[in-house]
Amino acid sequence: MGEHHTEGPSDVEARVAALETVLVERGLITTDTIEAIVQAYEHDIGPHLGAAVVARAWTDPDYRERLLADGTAAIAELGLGGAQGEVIVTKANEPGVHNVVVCTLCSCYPWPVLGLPPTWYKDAAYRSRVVREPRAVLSEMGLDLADDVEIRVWDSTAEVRYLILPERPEGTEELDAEALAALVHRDAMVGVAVVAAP
Amino acid sequence: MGEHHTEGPSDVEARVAALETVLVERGLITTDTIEAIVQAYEHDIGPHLGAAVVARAWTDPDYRERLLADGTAAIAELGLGGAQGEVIVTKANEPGVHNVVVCTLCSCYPWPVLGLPPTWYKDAAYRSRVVREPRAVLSEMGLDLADDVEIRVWDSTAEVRYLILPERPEGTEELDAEALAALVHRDAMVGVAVVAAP
Amino acid sequence: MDGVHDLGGVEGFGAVVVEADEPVFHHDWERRVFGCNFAAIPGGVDAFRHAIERMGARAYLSTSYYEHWLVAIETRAVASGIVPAADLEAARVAVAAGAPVPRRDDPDRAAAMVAAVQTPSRPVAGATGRFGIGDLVRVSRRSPSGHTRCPRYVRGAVGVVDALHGTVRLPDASAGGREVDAPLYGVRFRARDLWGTGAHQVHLDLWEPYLEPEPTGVTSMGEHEHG
Amino acid sequence: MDGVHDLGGVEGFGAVVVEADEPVFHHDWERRVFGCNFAAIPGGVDAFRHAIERMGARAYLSTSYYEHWLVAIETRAVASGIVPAADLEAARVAVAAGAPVPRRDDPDRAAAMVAAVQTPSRPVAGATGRFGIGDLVRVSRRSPSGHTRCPRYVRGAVGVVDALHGTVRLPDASAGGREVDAPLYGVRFRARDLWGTGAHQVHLDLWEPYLEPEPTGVTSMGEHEHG
Repeated sequence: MGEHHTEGPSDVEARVAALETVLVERGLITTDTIEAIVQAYEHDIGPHLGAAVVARAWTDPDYRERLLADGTAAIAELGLGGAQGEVIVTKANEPGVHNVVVCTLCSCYPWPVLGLPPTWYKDAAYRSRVVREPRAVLSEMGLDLADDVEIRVWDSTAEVRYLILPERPEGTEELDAEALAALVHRDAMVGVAVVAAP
Repeated sequence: MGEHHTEGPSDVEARVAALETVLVERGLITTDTIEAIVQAYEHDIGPHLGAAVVARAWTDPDYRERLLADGTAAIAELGLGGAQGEVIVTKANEPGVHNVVVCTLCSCYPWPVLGLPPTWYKDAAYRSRVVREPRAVLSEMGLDLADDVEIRVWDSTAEVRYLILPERPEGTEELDAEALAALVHRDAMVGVAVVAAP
Repeated sequence: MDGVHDLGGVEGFGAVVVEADEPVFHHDWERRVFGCNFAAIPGGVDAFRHAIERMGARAYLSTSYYEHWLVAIETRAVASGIVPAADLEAARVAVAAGAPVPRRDDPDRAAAMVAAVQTPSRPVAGATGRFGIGDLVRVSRRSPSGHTRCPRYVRGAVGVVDALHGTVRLPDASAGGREVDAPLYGVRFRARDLWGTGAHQVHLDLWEPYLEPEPTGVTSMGEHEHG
Repeated sequence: MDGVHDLGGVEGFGAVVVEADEPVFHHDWERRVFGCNFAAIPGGVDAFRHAIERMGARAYLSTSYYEHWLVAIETRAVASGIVPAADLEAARVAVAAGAPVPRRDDPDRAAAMVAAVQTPSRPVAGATGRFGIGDLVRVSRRSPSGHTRCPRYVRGAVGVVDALHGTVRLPDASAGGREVDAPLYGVRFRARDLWGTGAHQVHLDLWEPYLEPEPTGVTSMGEHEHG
């Protein structure tokens, strides 16, 4: 280490620009494809899509049943699916059972319903710890589970992606699916949080 | 990372000087103890001591037997032993069997007979690889073992320290113990080399 | 390979740090790397991951997620032969000296890609394999030096099959360009069978070649209560 | 703890780099750190090692051997209460501003220390434990968050006892200041029982609490040929 500078952003920026240059020059991608894809994942594909799935399941018992039996197909009913969500399995939280998702080997995440993962999901601390001491990790992240709640950790080691169906909070009987969806946030669908009543 | 400097030697030097200051001020150590200890390990305690043990074993079959039965006691016969060598076990290379020593968890090494370990012994590459692919590691380090040689790797996970007794090379029948000791080098007593004929 | 990317259960990474109101990307170069990954480069996701795994332990832990992606795309582009390493380096030198990145557009192609990534697939699950729901399995200790999706922390551990995912491309093979299919199972482990302690369960999806049948009954970890 | 210091079998660290004619120390500060470790600080070698293990994964892999020692000595000096952290920091600031390191000598004490480190000990091996030479043992999967000398790469693996080292202080306890003795065994493993492949043997010294009895006979890895 010593006085040697670590590789800084400017080096990385040059490498990225060089990569884009050679890929575009060879016709392997176009500039507007790069920009349209970024636009899609930055603005269109995000946790509001998963929230719509959850709200539908909360308000439609038949849909909930289909979602838990074949997540991919039930999610496709809403027109959702695609890259990094070729197979989606949904696991329901229920009284006494809490589910939480991780990818210890890289950062697999159900893009079509949650968008791109947050940094903490990709970092070593979460990936290393949640399979070993999920209760401590969840508590640090603000979710204190009762001692008698069984925690099930889903490590995404294959191309199956996991979506957690949170419990519907009390006092939301009067809300419609749209209002319910507004309550559902990313962390609850990864399983590091629950959905609070409004 | 980015533009941030990694901690350089000057920071480390200041921390070391501060540590020495507080330890000396409190009488927990004296300056001449630091210097005498460094002097001892830099000049007096080194692989020439282990070489004397090996040469004795090569020239005295009874000693060899005692060395392999109770290394600590046999080595103490030569006045050797002490810190990081409270228990020393000697393993003999022989036709068809080659032994090699590592410490995967830190860098345990038989100081009283070999002195302080070289950097490669302490580095991650050797520590990680030699328990998994010893033949490849030894080959990279210049020791190509025949396919039918059984390799035994000794991982120093407790306070037992391992000294390898190399095979006496051919053509050394006329040499006395002192001349033999001059042939024996550190790497052969760790097991990453053999002793060549003069 | 048993690299440092295989993080399950490794201690010493501190607290989980959550950034409030985190943006999707933090730097514009991250956007460009992300987009470049949709280029028509041979080699699938397994080759992508294996390229990252081979970065080297210290490099992996000292660089960010999208720097890993950059390495993966560079590695695949060069390894596949479609971009000579010298061309990439020449472009880097040119860019560093101020050369602009060329712009080429094709609106139909861009729209098609955006549609493709949002098109649900309906994979046909193939035949399943030798294990059924409720079967006990022991994860092989096999530790391949190539790509694998069998993490170290379950090696040698006993679990119970609780999902049949059909027959799926085996990453160990496809990372190297070979096409081998194998049954994929969901396997449930008790934390105490992994770490000796803990009341939780850990579920992994594991391919049949990672698994060995385990006789039902008493093991060294105590009687199985999986069923 | 299962930190990155537990390197056995981890891939991604490249080639073994050998420095020709390497000196014992590369920098004078390394000499001083080495010498300072002979100060009268409470806490033995296990506390020393555990302090290094708790450095943090990235710090461990990005700093040198004697920087690890520096951390260990600082940590033990502060944790034992004999050097307040504030005093250490004040000394660092003073030294960085040019303050000289004080010199105090005591030739008798120096000579005694040099003699002590070269005085052979004759440890009395205590009673041995439940296992005998030739017994099959399976390493526990227990993965303590504190200090341990049971590496990850043998957890859950089956080996054969081939040395009885008597009863020895258990590092898992002594790193935290507790004194617990336990039988220590030499245990031989076949490489293929660790990694699924390889013709070599790996020997470790393991304390009885790390081990469970394993019935002789056929296991999932095939028939044992250890005996």
